[in-house]
Order: sequence, then structure tokens, then C-alpha cells
Amino acid sequence: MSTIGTGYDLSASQFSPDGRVFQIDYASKAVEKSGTVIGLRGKDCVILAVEKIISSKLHEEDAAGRIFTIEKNIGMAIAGLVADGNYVADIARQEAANFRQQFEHAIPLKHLCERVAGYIHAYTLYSAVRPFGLSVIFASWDEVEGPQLYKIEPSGSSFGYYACASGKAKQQAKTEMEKLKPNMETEELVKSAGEIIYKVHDDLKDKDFRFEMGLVGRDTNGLHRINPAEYTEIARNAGDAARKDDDSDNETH
Amino acid sequence: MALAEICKISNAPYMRRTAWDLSDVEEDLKAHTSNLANPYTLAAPPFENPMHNLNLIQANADKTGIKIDFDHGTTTLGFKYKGGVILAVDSRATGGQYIGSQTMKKIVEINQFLLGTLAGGAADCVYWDRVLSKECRLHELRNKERISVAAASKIMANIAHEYKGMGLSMGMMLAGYDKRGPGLYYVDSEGSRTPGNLFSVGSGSLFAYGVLDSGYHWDLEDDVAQELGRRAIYHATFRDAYSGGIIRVYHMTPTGWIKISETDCMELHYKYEEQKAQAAAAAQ
Amino acid sequence: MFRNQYDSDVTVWSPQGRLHQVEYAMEAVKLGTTTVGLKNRSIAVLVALSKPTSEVSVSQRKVIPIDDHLGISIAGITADARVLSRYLRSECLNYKHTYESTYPVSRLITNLGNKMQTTTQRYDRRPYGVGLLVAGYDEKGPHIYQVMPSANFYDCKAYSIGSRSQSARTYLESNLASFADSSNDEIIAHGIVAIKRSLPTDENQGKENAAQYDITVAIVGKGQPFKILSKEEMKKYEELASKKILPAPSPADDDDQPRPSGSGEQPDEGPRDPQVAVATEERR
Amino acid sequence: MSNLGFQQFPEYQVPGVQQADFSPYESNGGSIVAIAGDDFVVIAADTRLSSGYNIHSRDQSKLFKLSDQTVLGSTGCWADTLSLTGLLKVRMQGYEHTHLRTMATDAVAQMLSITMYNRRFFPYYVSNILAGIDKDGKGVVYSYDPIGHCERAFYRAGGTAGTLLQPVLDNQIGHKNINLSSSELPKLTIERAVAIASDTFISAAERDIYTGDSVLINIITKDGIEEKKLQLRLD
Amino acid sequence: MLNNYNGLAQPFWQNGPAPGQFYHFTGGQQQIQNLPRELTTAGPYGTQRNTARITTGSSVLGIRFDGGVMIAADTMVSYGSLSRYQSIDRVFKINEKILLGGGDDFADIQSIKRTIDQKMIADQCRADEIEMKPTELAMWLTRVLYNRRTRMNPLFIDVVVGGVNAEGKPFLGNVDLRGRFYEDFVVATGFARHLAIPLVRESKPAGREFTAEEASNLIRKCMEVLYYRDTRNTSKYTVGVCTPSGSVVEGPYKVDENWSFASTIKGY
Amino acid sequence: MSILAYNGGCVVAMRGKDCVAIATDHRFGVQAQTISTDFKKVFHIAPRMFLGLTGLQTDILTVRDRLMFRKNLYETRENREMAPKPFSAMLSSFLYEHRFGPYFIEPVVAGLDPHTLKPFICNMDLIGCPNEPVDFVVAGTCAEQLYGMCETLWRPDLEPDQLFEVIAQSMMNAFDRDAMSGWGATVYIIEKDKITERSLKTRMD
Repeated sequence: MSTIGTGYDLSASQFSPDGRVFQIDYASKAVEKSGTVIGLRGKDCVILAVEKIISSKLHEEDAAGRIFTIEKNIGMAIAGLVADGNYVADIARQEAANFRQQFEHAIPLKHLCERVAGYIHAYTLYSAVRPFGLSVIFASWDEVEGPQLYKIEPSGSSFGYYACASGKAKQQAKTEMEKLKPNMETEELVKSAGEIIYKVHDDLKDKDFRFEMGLVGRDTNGLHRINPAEYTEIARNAGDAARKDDDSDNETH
Repeated sequence: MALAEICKISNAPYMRRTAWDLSDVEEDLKAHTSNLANPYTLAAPPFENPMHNLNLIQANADKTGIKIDFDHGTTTLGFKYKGGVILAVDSRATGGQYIGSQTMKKIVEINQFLLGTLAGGAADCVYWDRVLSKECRLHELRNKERISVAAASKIMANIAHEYKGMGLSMGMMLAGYDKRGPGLYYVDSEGSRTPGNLFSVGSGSLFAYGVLDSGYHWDLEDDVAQELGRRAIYHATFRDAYSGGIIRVYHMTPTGWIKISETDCMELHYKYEEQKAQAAAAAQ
Repeated sequence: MFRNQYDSDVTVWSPQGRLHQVEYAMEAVKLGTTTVGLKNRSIAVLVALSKPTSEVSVSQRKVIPIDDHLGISIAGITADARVLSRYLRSECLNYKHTYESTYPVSRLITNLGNKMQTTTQRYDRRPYGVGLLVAGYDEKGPHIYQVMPSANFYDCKAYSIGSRSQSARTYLESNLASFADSSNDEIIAHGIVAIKRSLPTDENQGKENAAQYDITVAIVGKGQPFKILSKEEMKKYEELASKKILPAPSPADDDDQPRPSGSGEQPDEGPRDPQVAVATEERR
Repeated sequence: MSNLGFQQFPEYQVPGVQQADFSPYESNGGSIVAIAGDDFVVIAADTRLSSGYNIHSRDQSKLFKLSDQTVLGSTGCWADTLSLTGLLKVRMQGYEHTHLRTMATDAVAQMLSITMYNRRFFPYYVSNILAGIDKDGKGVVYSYDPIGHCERAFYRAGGTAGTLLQPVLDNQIGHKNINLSSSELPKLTIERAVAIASDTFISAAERDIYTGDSVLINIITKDGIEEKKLQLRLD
Repeated sequence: MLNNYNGLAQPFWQNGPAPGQFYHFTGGQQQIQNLPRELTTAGPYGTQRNTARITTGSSVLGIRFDGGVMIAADTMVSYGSLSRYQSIDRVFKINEKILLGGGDDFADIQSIKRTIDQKMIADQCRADEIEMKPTELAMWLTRVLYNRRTRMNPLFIDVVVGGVNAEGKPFLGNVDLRGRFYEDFVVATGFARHLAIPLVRESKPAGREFTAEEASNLIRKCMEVLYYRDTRNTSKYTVGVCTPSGSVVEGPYKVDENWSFASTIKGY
Repeated sequence: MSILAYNGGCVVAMRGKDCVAIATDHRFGVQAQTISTDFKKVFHIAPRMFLGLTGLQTDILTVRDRLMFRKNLYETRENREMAPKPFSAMLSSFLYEHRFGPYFIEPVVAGLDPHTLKPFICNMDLIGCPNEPVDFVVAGTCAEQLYGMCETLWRPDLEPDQLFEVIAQSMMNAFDRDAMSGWGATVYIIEKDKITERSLKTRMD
């Protein structure tokens, strides 16, 4: 049980004496409990990968997906409350549509990120509402801007990244990412994404999980695609492999 | 924009989504069926002064082939006398010169103690009479007593006034029997409301008046009164092109209304001819 | 454990990053009688258990038709279900009116989810205390969706919610493989068997003395508009079902077990705070 | 950006362009005939959709099935017809949901009247004839004026050739101006009704350019709706 | 007591929820209840709208054949009598199932096209492989155009919608500025109404649909006739073809001009 | 309201087997108001020829008189009975003389040729464009209704009595749907040897 600013932590519109808004911290807790999600930026592509914990055999494989398409060339992945995720995805789409309506081209990820971050932030200002239990990762690619990767925290703060992660195994994933070299080709990137997700998955804590990914880049000719068969295949295999020798290492020790 | 809603600027024209999405559809559906929920709300026309502009559209009918003829034309009459109220009406509805119907019901049975006659725009009268009958029933349920003719006619007058200048065309008589005895009011689409002993409304009213005035006084016997009404309408149907069909006579008594007769005015015509002939013969 | 002060309001996160109000709302689902949804390649089936009442349309309270291609069965607060069903209906109607075609199920449910989400984030609303199983058919084939108060929704092969639904799920899981290829009759029978599993133990021992519960079955599929089966049609399937051998319900059939899917985003959630039970008591 | 209308920028007015003002209405022609018997009702409409002298479609049904017991025939401004019938369909399904049964013909008639009156100040330009079986299994016909004045009848002709056909019906169905005792009058059977309906359309096609191509005939009985089609002259 | 096309019931309290209504927390969804601009101006029939086309496209011709539809339009967009834009594509591919041919005011065509494209993107975002069908688009257009017409603020367009429906059934329809919609095996806008339709109708084989070849021949023939007879028409035209296997816009093709007969014409 | 409909009234003529029939209503009104109900719009101008005039009453009378004058002139000059054909030719040219200030009437001519005894019917618009169909001609405020009726009832080679039934039914049912005409009607059947005039009992509204 982490710090509890007892008494001062019941409303998003309330500071604690030591100057923190606990509700936001608590919201982040929800994020930390959800399956890991990562985003990697390659040379001419960006990948989003999710460790989707499967809660029941009875669900279809692609049920409750946590990766969304926002614009032709923009993908979004979330860690946290899926319900909130769906909702924010909807908002993001409206923003993208609104931009396109006015300027006749796809919204630059920077702008989209700002707008959505602003929206999420707005929900941290009022006692009438709760902050989103959500951390959002945006990925896009286009000829002009090249690969783009942004992450928004429940607080509404957002930054651009080369690689970023959220959820359970955030730290673990980060350390894995440190090892990666920049400007990878699509194939490699996909592989490493698979490896990371499979590595960081902790099958003692949770049961079964499903690797899901979103990919946008030159090779997908600028369209964001969710679980493109060929690449997903590669990633999963890579992941399984990585996992095996991972275990074997453990045995050697 | 994200905060547009909070900043309340999302209504600025350049912010409005042009896509016609489902919420707009719902709006639209509601707008076009609003009066099913609330009979008083009608769709506003997309132009000012509908009376003028609608006529404009109707005027160049023969050019455009757009013939928006509402059913019209009537002779109706009603008078109070010692035995209550007599209402007599014809049954012809004409759209332009074309006789749309010879059997239209121009006396609306609002309830057992309230009758409305309709002249002018048939749809207008029928629709608002229907609304009125609803209001009367509500009044009855709320106040545990029947609504007075005065009050009922006032409701109708208020409605008419609400839409004054929009081009409604109604000239109706409300006849009833309440604590104050027999009641007869004339209400029209200009919003005027007048109580009185004797009215005739509609294109053929002048002819009807002629007959009525010659035969009317307070102490008529029931059958005489009824015959007077019938005859008055008959003469109107004979002289007025826009009146005809079946002649209906209603009698409002202290115990509610009774339908006295429904006679085809052709029948009447030849009956009266007959009587005239006999009278002439007798004179010899 | 400290007294839980974080469960009073839906806008308050608990230090563990949980929304107790939402979780409590999930409890309401367990108070409702069981309902099962499952599908094969051509049709989707809803089976619902309801305590029979004198009311004629008892099935109406448990299974609600939305449109020709879609219907829902509910577990939880019926009143809330009504609100949701009204929303679904008007959405489907509007869609039909605009496009002259049926609303793709997945999209409808996504929108529903978003509507429900707002109630989990505002102090002046409470989450809907009802779980839905949605059976629908569109160009992508038959669908079963599970929608929870947390505004989470899952595309399912088969599912069951409501009190003692765990045992029904156990049955479904064990037969999951066979569903896709089974005939329409079989799949319906499967559904009935599954739901009988959820009956209190003493009842589903002797198969037929399940008398004190009604079973409602509704189907939708290719060329089969959503329809609730009549008593007569039911008989056939009842027999089919009773033919299927019913192994005694698994001992590990414990309803108080937290249902992973139920608690949506918190699969690793430990045993619930003791307050919960109390809180639910109060709310009922 | 509708507020940036052209008229805001007079200097951009083009001399070449004529300012034809927009008429919301258009007459798309077509005629309907409906005849009700004791336990059936026949409603027929032609299938020509035209405006002015050009024929858009020669095969456009103007009969709208609202329920197994009710059919609406609607002509006039086709756009209005489409929107009105769309509206009705929505209301019908809504009613079915809330009341768990389909709307009876009489109820439909009343609703249609009110719905049309909603547009009192900007009317639907349609000539509607509603045919159906009423509560006690009798055939009924309701006819409407553009703002929803509704009258129950036994036979009715509407649309561009309505004025031509109505007197024929008066004579053939209503036996107006025929002094024969009721025993001598021919009984109105489905066959006779259909025959008369077709005849009237044949003569309508002779004299009304907006009516032609073919006639769709719906025969409604308590067991449902039977459809017939009849070829007319194509010029 | 007129409702000004905002049929919504008044909420319980300001910005509060009407019973059974969902809404966003900022409440911005609630329409401000003012008269639509259309209802407050004067002009023809009381409205003040630009009631004229400015830059217009002329003919669009659509023909349905057994395997799909073809839609053709010349590439001219004229400004009054000035042939202003000579190579503008007026046949659009909306998605793999839908073609759209736009006649009449081109600005309005573009604006509606934008909206449609946005809807297509929305479809893609759902990532559920559900595409819009031509019937759906046609109905949607009908509602939108009628809605604008009823507000006396019409979009001056006359479009041909074609494509294949779910079961691979060809569909061809026309929607005009009043929201008049109809389906037929041949539909056209502008001059083609008078020139092309009769040609196509008379060559319609009884009891069966055209074959793709017949259709394309007819298109070629009609575009030629149109080019000769319609002053607002140019010799270049594009053709959209939509079959269950997808839709594509081809061209521009050129009418093979032959003015040799000109010399024979007397009296000019 | 069109000036042609100012006084109301209608006329119809039909061809039968060796006979023609012409019928008129009796109404003379001023717009909606019925002034008299014995104004026959059909005039017997030659032994086997009738002229029906609908439209503005004053013009009807004028035209009738002027035509009578011209006809008599013709007969005194030629000293032979005027046949329907030349008569309608004359009528046509007469009307066209007033091309730019026309008489507001729609004429109908019906008769048998004095020599060949062939049936002849003809009607014109108000500036005299003649139309000689084989079946029937109509004029007046309820022309549309009349067309509808005649189209359905008329058959070729009707015997005089059948012809009477047909024309009577057409007439009555037509003007029962028209506000501006009616109030009694008269039918003339013209055969080679006799002319029968029969007045109908009709609605008087």
C-alpha cells in the first residue's frame, strides 16, 4: 500500500499539504495494474505492442482490443481502463476528423497529442469528474514528419519518445528498450517488440495473454494496421523463441 | 477542439461538424414528429410570413403544376333558442373547384356536452378540435366537473391567437350546454371569440342568414327549429357552389347532444319542390 | 483493513487504483437471474432464466428485442436495462432511417460502451447496474457481446452472466469447441443445458422440477429476425436438452469467487474488501 | 460555412449566371386508386416517376407496406413522399417496441394525419391514400389533403389523375346517379374491384401524361397482401 | 409554440440531463435553442440563400449491367457559359463498393464529397472490415439533401450513386437537390437526361440486364452524342466501373471526333 | 380563378352509330353564387346541328348571336342548309379573328351532315383551334372529370338509347365532382329522322 495522503486524496480538485494531487497518482495505479503496452520507433515505421491479458476462454481472440486506429496513419494503444480507452479513442477520432474537415489533410501527431492531452488534463481539474485511468500511446508515420511516437499520462502530460512503455512491466520493458539500437528496419523492430512483450510477461501473476500489435510505416504504405498477419506472425515467433532461451538461462543459474 | 466544449466555442460555425450523423437524424425525426408528443409545437417553416409565402407557392400552381389545395368551403349555422342549441351543417369539401368530398363530417363531437362546427381549412379545424377535446377531458379529470362552453371556446381562441398571422383558416362555432344553460360561441383563426344567439359561418353563410333571420325567434318549437336549420342550409347548398352534400342537424339539449337528421340535400330539394307545387295548387 | 472511505463516489480512485462504485455496480449483475448467450456459425442464441410472475410478458422483462437483427438479455437492475434498451432502439431506428440498413453490431456496442463510460466518470451519475448479453447478426455473421456496468464489452464465443452463472460458464467452456459446428437445434439445446446448470443444486438434480423458473429462449441469425421462442417451440428444445446427459455440477462451483471477466480491468484483484458485501446490502 | 453565403459578396456576382430562385417543390406525377370491400381492400398505383416531360423511372412503386394490414399509396413530390414514409416506418417500429403489437390501420390513419399537420406551414406536397383492414376486419380507405385532413371512405382516387378517376369510381363503385334498387346492383367482389381499378388506370393513361407504364395492385385481406402487376401504355 | 427544428425536450434543469438521455460531462452537446439562421432571413419564399449554381458540371451517365455498374462523366466544369475547368474528374471512387458521379454545382459536390470521405475514414478507423454500401450512401444522401431542401438551403447537386451491395447485387440510383431518390438500370443528370437515357432505354434487351460490353459501348456512344449536342460538354470523359471485385475510375478517354459532316450542314 | 370558370358550366358531345348526342348543364353562376339554374349552353342552330358554348356567359350569348347572323347570311347567299363541317370552319376562323382579344368561350359543335348524315363532333379552344376526334369532345369547368368518365364509358357504335345512358352518366357524375357546374342537365340526341331532348334529374348542389 503506497503513500496515502489520508483526507486530502478524495478529489481531483484537491491538493495535499505536500502539494500533490493524489487522485492522479491513484489513477496511475490503475495503469500500472494493466497489461504492458510498448511503443517503438524505427527508421521508417512505428510499432505499438500490447500484452493483452485474457480474462476468459469464452471471449473471442480479438475481444477488448487495446489498440485503435485514429486516422489513416495514426494508431493508438492504451494501458489502463479499457472503457476509458474506447472513450478517449472516440475523442481522438473526433479531433482528427475535425482537423481534417478544416485543413483537408491528416492531423499531425503533435497536434492530435496536444488536443487529447488537453482533454485528459481537463479531467484532472474538477471534483465533478475523475481523471482517466489511462495512459495513451500514439504512433504515426508520414513522408513529411517520418515516424512519430507520443505518450500521454493520466495527468495529461505528454512527451515524444523513441520508445516508451506503460503498464505492469513498465520498468522491465524500459530496461529492455535501452538495449535496442535506433532506426531499426520494420522487421527487426517487430521482432524486438515481440521479444520484449513476451519477456516481460509474468505467467506466475497472470494466466494466458495475447500479443497484439499496431504497425504504421512506409511498408504499410502509410496506413495504420492492427495485427497485420505477416508481421504479427514474425513477432510472436520471435517472442516465443526469446522466452524459451530466457527460461533456459534461468535453468543454467 | 478538446476544450472547445468547456470554452463553449464548439458552436462556432467553423467548428460545426458538417457530417450528418445519427444525432442529427434523431433531431430531425423529433422535429418532424414533435406534435405527436406536444400537439402545440408545429414545425416552423423555413421562410418568414408563411401565410404570404405559402400563397405564393399555391398561386403559381398552374405554372409549376404544384397544386397544394387544402380542403375548404362550407356552410354551417347554429342558433340558441329555448330548447337548447341547433347546429346544422353541409358536408362538402372542395379543393379549388374540385369537390374533394361530399360526405365530410363538419360537426365534431368534442364530448357529450360540446360540439364544434368547422368552416375554412378542414385540417386546421379537425386538428385543433382534437386538441381541444383532449384539453376538455383533462379539465374534466383535473376539476371533477365538465368544462364550461366559455372556457372551452377560450382555449380554442387562445390557440388561434397563438398562430395568428401564420395563415390558419378556421371559423368555428362551439356549442354546448353547461351550468349557465345553452352556450354558443364563434371562434375564428384571427383569434376573435364572440358569444351569441345566432351564427352562420362559411361561404354559403349569407344565404343561410337570409332564411334564418326570416324564421328565427327564441320560442321556437324543437321540430320547427330543427327544420329551420335544415332549410337554411339547404338554401345555402342550392345557391352556394362550395356547399352541398348531406345536411346534418344536431340538437344540443340539457342532457347532451342528439343527432337529429342526416339528409341528402338532393332529396330535400325535390321534397321542397313538391311542397311548393302543392302550395301553388292549393292557391288556385 | 482501514475503513474503506474510497467507495462512496464513482469519481474517486482508491489508492490501489480501483473504482469501488463501479465494482459494486458489477455486484448488481450477480443479483440478477442467470442468462446465457452462445452462437454457432449461423445463429446467435440467448437463453434467460426468470422467476415466473403473473405478468403476461415475463419474457419481455428478461429478454428485450432491439431491432430485427439484434436483441439483448439482461441481468441486474431492470430499470437501468430499460434506459439502455431505449438508447439502443433509437440508435438502431435512426441508423435504419438514415441508411435503410441494419446497424453493425460491433459499432453499436462500441457506442453503447462510450455512453456507459461517461456514467463511470461523473459525480452526478452512477454506473448502470446491469449486465447485458447482446445477440446480433450482421454481414460479419452472428455475434454475442457481453456488456458490463464498467462499460467494458467483450466479443464472446459464448457467455453467461447473473447469479450462479459460474457453473453455466464452466459448462460452456467445456463444450466450447463443439459450438461453432453444431446445428441450430443443438446450439439452442446447449444453451438450455448450460442455464439449467446454474439452477440451485437441488433443482437441477431432478431435471424437470425446475418448475419454479421460466426459461426464455431468443434467437437471431441469417434470414431469422430476432425472435423470442414461444412455449410450443420451446418444448422441442427442452426435450433435446434433457436428452443431453447432465454431469453433476462441478464442486468448485462457488459464486462468491470474483469473476475475472466481471471485474474487467482488474484481473489480478485479490479478495474483495469486506465492506463491499455491506455496501451492496445497503444499496438493495 | 453557410453563413458565408454568396450574397455577402456582391462583387463576386457573375453577370452570366441567372438567379433562378429555388422551388422546394416538384411534381413527380402518379395516380392512386383504392377500393374497399367488406373484408378486403384493393389499392393500385402506377409506376411512372416523372418531372415535367422527362420520365425518371418507369418502374417505381408508389405503394408502401406499413404492416400486413395497411398499405399507403403516396404521390406528389417524391422527395416529400420518401421522407414522410421514412418517418412513418420509424414511428411504426417505435410503436411496436413500446406496445408490443403492430399499429392498427385506424391508428396509422390518425398518426399520419397528425404527422402531416406538423408541417402545416410548409406542407408535404403529397396526395396520400391509406388502405387497410380495420379492427373489425372491414376494408377501409383513408384519403388526405396536403396538410393531413383525413377522411374515411370506401373508394378514393388521388394523384395527378385523381380528378379524372374519382367520378368514375363514384359511378362504378358508389353507384351514383344510377336509380336501380340495391338488389339489382352488382356485388363488389375482389375481382370486380381489381377490374375496375385496372380499367380506370387504362383510361387515366390515355389522358394524363404523368400516369402510365404499369400499375401495381395490392389486394389486402386479413390473411395478408397479394400483389398484381398490369402493363399500361408507355408513351 | 413553433419548434424550430430542435425537437429535443427541455432538460430538467439548465444543462441537466433530459430523462433517459446520455450526454458528455461538459454538457456542450445541448444545442443552443435559437432560430436556425435559415428561418430568420428574407428572400425568395422568404429565404436569403444563393439560389444559383456558379460553377457547374453537366452530364453524368450511369448504366447498370449484369455484373456491376458504370458511371461516366465528361471532364468539363463550366462557369456560366465559360468553359472554365477543362479536365476535372467528376466520377469519384468512394470505396471498393461505391462510385459517385456528380453533376450540377461543383462546389457543393466537393463539399458533400469531403463529408463522404470523412465517413469512409471513420469506417476504416473501426478496423472491422465493414464497408459502406451504395444503397446506404444513396439513402444517406437522400436524407441530407431533403433536410437541406426543407431548410430552404439546398445543396445544388444532382448525383448518380452506383456500386454493388453486400450480396454482390449491382445498384444504380440518382439523388437530386430536393432529395428525390430513385433506382433504375440507367440514370443520368443534366443533358444526358434528354439525350442519353432514350438511347440506352431503347437498346435495353428485354428480360435481361446489359452485359459489361454492351454497357461500355453504350457509354462510348452516349458520350459522343453528348459531346456533339451539349455545349457544356467536352470531348474528354472518365468512366468509373464497379464490380464485386472492386471499383476503379478509368480515363480520361477521348471522344473520337469527326466533324466531316459539318460541311454538309446548310443554313447557318 | 380563371375567367373561363367565372360563370361555370360544361358541355359534352359524343358520337354514336349514325347519331350524335350533346349535353349541357343548367347552371349560370357568378363565381360561387348560383344565379339561375335554367341556362342551357347548347343552341339549336340548324335542323341537325347543335352548338354548345361554355365559358363567360356574356361572350356565349354574343358569339351565339354573331354566329347565327353569319350562318343565316351563308344560308341566304348559298340558299342551302349549312353543314356542321363548314360551320365549325367558320366558327374557327371567327374565333381566330379575335386572336388577341379572344372571346372567353370553349365551343362544341355536334350534328349530322345534312346530305351524308354522317355524325360530326368538334370542339375548339378559345381562339379556334379545331379538334375532330372519333369518340367525344368536352368543354367547361369539369373537363377533366368528363374526360375520365367518357374514357371509361364510351364505346364505338352506340345505339341512340345507349348513347343517351352513356352521355347522361358521364355528365352527371362529372359535374357532381365539380363545384362550378351542375344544377340540372339536358341531353339532345340527334338522329337522321328525329331529335330527342331529355332533361335529367340531378343533384341541385
